Amino acid sequence: MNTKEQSFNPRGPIIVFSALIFLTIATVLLSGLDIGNTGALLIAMSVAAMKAGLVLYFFMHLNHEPLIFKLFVTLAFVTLATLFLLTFSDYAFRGIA
Amino acid sequence: MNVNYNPASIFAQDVDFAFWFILWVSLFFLVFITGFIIFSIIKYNRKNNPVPSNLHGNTALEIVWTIIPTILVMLFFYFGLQGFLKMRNVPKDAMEIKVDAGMWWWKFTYPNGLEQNTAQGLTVPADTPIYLPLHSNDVIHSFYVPAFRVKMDVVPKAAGAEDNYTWFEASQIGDFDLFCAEYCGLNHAQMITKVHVLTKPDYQAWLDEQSAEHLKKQAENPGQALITSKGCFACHSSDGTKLIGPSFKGLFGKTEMVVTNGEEHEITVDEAYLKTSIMEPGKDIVKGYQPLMPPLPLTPEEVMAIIVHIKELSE
Amino acid sequence: METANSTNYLNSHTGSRWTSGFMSWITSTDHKRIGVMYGLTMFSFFFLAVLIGFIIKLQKFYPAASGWEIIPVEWYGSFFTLHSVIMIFLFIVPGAPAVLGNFFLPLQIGAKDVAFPRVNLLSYWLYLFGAIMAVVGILLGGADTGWTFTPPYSVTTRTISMFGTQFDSVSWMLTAAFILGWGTILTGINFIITIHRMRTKGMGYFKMPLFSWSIYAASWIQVLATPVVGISLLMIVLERMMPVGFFDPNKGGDPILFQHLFWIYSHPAVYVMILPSMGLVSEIIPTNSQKPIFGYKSIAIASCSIAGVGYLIWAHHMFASGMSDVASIIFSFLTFFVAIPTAIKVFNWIATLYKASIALTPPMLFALGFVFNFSIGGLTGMFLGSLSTDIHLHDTDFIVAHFHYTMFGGAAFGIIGGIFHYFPKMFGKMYSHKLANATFGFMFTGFNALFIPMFILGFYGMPRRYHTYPDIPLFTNLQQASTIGSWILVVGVILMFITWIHGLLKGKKSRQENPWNSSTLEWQTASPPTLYNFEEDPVVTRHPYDYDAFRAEVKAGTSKGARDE
Amino acid sequence: MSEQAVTVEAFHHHDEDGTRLGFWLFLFTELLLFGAFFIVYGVYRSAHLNDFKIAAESLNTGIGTTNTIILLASSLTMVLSLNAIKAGRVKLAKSMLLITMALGTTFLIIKGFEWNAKFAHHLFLQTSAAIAEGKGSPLLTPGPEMLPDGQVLFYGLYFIMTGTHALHIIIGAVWMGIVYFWIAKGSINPDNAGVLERCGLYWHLVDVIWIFLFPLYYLVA
Ligand code: HEA
Ligand code: HEA
Ligand code: HEC
Ligand code: CUA
Ligand SMILES: [Cu+2]
Repeated sequence: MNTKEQSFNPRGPIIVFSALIFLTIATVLLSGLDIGNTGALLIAMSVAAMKAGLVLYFFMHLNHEPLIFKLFVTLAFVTLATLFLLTFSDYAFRGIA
Repeated sequence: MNVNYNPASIFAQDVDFAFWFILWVSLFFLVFITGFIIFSIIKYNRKNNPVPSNLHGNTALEIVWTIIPTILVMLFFYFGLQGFLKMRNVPKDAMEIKVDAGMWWWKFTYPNGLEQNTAQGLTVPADTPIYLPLHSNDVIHSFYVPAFRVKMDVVPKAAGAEDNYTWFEASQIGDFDLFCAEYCGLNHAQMITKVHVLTKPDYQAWLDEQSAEHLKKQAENPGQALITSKGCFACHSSDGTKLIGPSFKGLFGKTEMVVTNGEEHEITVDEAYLKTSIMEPGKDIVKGYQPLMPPLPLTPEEVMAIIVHIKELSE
Repeated sequence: METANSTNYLNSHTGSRWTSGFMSWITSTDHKRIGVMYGLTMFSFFFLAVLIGFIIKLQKFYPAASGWEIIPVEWYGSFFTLHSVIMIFLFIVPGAPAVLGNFFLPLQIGAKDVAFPRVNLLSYWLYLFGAIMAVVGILLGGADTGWTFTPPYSVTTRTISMFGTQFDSVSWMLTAAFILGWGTILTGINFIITIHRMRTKGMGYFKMPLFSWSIYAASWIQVLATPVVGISLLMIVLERMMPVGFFDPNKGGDPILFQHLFWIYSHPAVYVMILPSMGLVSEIIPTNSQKPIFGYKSIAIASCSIAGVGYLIWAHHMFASGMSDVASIIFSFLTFFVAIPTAIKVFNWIATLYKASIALTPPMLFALGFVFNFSIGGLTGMFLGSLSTDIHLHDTDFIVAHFHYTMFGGAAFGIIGGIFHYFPKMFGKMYSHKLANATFGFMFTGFNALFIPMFILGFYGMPRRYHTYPDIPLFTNLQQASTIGSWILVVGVILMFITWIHGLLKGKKSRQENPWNSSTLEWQTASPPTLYNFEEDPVVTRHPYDYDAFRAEVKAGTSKGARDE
Repeated sequence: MSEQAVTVEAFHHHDEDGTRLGFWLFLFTELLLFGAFFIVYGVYRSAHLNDFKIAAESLNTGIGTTNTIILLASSLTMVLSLNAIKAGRVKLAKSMLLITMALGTTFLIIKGFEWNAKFAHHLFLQTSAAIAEGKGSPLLTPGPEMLPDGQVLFYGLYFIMTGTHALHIIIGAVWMGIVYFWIAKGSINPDNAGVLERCGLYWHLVDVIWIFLFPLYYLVA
């Protein structure tokens, strides 16, 4: 933890923040479009994923962390995605309502 | 005697084939493993073999015992799949018998409207595919006939959702146990009945007779018919015996202690009370009993018919 | 050795305010003390659960038609719930990691403690609190959902108490399980970080002993799967207290969804139970063979692949639940892939025996018993993974026998073997080998006599969770055979406790560091180990199971081997 | 006995990177905990697509967007607070932390108003006991006025998921208060900012979860 050399520079975080705000407004505007369910969901979720990526990578400093942190984070998200996928191997083929 | 468990449906062959195949492979490995352990214990005992080798592994061997199990388990999968596909594909010409389950009764409804309950069992013709939509009125039950190798959970479904289903084609005449295989509370182990498999002509005769009798009963005493068909007898008797719930005999006009919202008070059984007892079973709990009675789907007319019959039992 | 003796973990304090007595134990952050505390606590609960298992078996000695009733019908549900909740959540899931993992993981990798000692203590408290809450909850209110908590039954059941109290025991028990879950999660995090950050010099990943590897794999499952079940259990509590409709068909919910969420955790959890025991067996077998374990690397990798594949196969518990046929087929297919790494392990263990120099010590007996029992348990898993056979066998006694073979004959035999293996290290005393061998004899015979008949019963269609059974001679005969087996087993259990207590009180004092002449690092400290484990940080240079090198070191005096006393 | 004193001294192990890695593992458990909720949401949304859309109409996109921006801004100030302390500017770090807390509280207040509006429309959850006494929401409990299944599920999930999220915001804000106190006391300082960093990680994760909640509830209509 060498702190003395770092100086306070808000530029980076503010750029990231602006990108996040931009994406937020974009996703709100895009949700107004009439492009069918799957399309809308897909867009909303990919924008959300981008935003989450920005927060994780910059705000949560994954960019400065050793490889092992990135591997762990990937593992966690891959696990979650797998759970979704396999659960839907049931629901996609079964009418529940 | 044990006709109960002898394979008695057209699925049995597939299931049993997969079962025995896996069993023989498993036994082979088990015997091999155990044999090798015993052999080593004797041969490489510290007395016999004080100086061990320093063997770390053998790649070729490791590959072999990765590949062989892989092939075998794929066979297990394949044989299991064969039987399963058969179980899930109902022939088009199958005869439909609706199955209803509740705590703790079964009801079988035939295409002509005839209803059979837990005490009577499920009667079917041999060599005929029977399609069974499975409907639950409360919690999950499971429809299980070991001799047919058939099992499917009976799951309460949301309005509009499809009910579970299963089907079978009995290949032997006889009586076979039908179990509830999913834990559903107190009387789970009593949720048992029989499947009676008859020859086709016998079945037709049985059906005609039952239907006629059913109609007659319904006309003569609709209340009794309802009590039978709705499964009330699982918990109530009409001869004074105390089962899970109080007996219907001598019930009308009786004074008894009931607990409402945690408070005890004395009531006299009249029509209004019976109505609430049946429609809102959780409201007044008779002292000495548990609040176990499920709400049952009955129309007001049906409730009236039942009350009339309960009155008769008290005369 | 005198200094080591006076500062061993049993008689010196570890940073807490209390220096001796009860308080110095339950406020200690020393991983060894925590391990021992877990052990003692677990056994108290475990004893209760064993007793209940025994009574359940008695209940099935005669069919109800004969008028036989040991457990009243209203209690039966609470009995098997109490039995399984204790066995699973209080004993076999946290068991091996919390007791032996805590004690020996840091020792095996040459660390002074786990990464977060205070968090470790917190885990123990969570465990203690949750455990008491669960047991008291079930006893007071008689929750009768089984350990699977399947809605809608678990939402609607208004349980009948054993003592006549009105009490929402199901919610209570579920909350307890949630708390217990956090205990396990924290332990898992602790172990992962310990392994990543605290290995001593020279201890590369592929120089770690296999028990550490198995704990590592199991810890990942605990971290990534437990939260899912935790929150699902709370959803049931919510349904009971504040109906939202998560699983309520009257509001459009789907009860089967809960089964998905439950098994997403509970299937991987079975590997949390078995992996550490597999790790223990991988320690015991080479030690008592005095020879390297066969295929070290593939066992280590197999541990991780079992954990990984274990995530993909949860719905094999649901083939008869009415989920989509596509899902059934996918999950059945994937299920078989877990058999392959497991098969690799089994073959590696027995190959280790080849050209070995085998000593049939008590731990070795349990390890070999494990291989036999677990093979039966695992191979019967093949019948269940296969679709058409599972439809027939699901929810019958066949399943009950399968999981007792894996959890009891497998996981528990492994733990017991592990305790016999590590007992002299933990307490600096040796138990009576005669008693220990007798324990194994009774347990092994009793166990097999108890559960083999249940496979047959299951095949003939005897459903599980039945208070009684139809009066059929075939059923009665098999049930009685099985019940008699349980009597033999109980003798074994009692002998086991006697052996341990006798060993603790009257056991021969042995300050030998390495009584079994084992090549791994944990045997190089004093017995019992000193406060911070090693006098100075050890440096690792060789493969953990390289017995030739180990014997050379012993000769040269750089490592400690077994000594004659 | 001097032997022992030595070993105790020797074990002053503090591994900042290890602690942070452990904290990340803890964050994964939070992620998977919400993951289970997301699975439930996903399943019921696919089953009751139209009802979900109709119910989502009743949520105010404007409020949702405002809250999203507030949370994102609080994430920014959190980062700045950490950067500031690492650069030795303790005062700036403290004020940034205060702003973060304030933004978090604003989020909660807005959420409170939103919930209140729902209550006013007879949309609320009630205990089983109260429902049995007839005090349940007529729209969300079985009865003649009950909304279609899908909408009932939507509102139930809405309350529970945003409620759980709000609980996390509260925990985060309280934690920040403690951290603030420690900075003031000096036990968190430029050379020892680990706790602030972990608090920040937690706060960002809560933000990440909201990033997914937001479109699922406010934009799907
Ligand atoms: C420690 C616990 C443990 C372990 C390790 C396992 C291991 C396995 N289990 Fe088991 N299982 C349970 C505990 C466990 N199980 C429990 C508790 C339940 C019931 C829960 C309940 O409903 O209450 C259950 C239920 C259960 C079911 C659901 C049954 C049903 O309800 O319908 C299934 C279905 O597929 C299954 C499969 C398997 C498989 C494929 C393995 C595999 O991992 C096994 C792999 C092992 C081997 C294959 C043997 C070793 C290998 C050889 C000897 C080499 C030769 C092998 C071949 C050629 C194949 N198990
Ligand atoms: C680890 C898990 C475990 C263990 C050890 C046991 C042990 C026993 N079980 Fe249990 N059982 C379960 C887990 C376990 N059970 C579960 C999950 C269920 C399902 C319930 C449900 O349906 O929800 C079940 C259900 C179950 C049933 C079926 C009930 C029914 O469906 O109606 C029966 C019936 O015979 C039974 C019997 C027994 C008996 C006789 C014993 C014992 O008497 C055997 C004697 C025990 C020993 C000899 C102990 C060995 C010693 C150790 C393990 C020490 C380990 C050391 C340390 C902690 C350090 N059990
Ligand atoms: C699951 C078991 C069960 C079933 C099925 C069941 N009941 Fe009951 N019933 C009970 C129990 C237990 C009680 C006593 C507790 C109470 O009052 O709720 C009871 C009470 C009653 C009472 C009040 C008796 C008294 O002494 O005051 C009536 C009337 C009644 N049931 C009618 C019916 C009818 C009609 C049916 C079928 C349509 C039925 N029950 C089905 C369990 C059952
Ligand atoms: Cu119905 Cu069990
Ligand atoms: Cu499983």
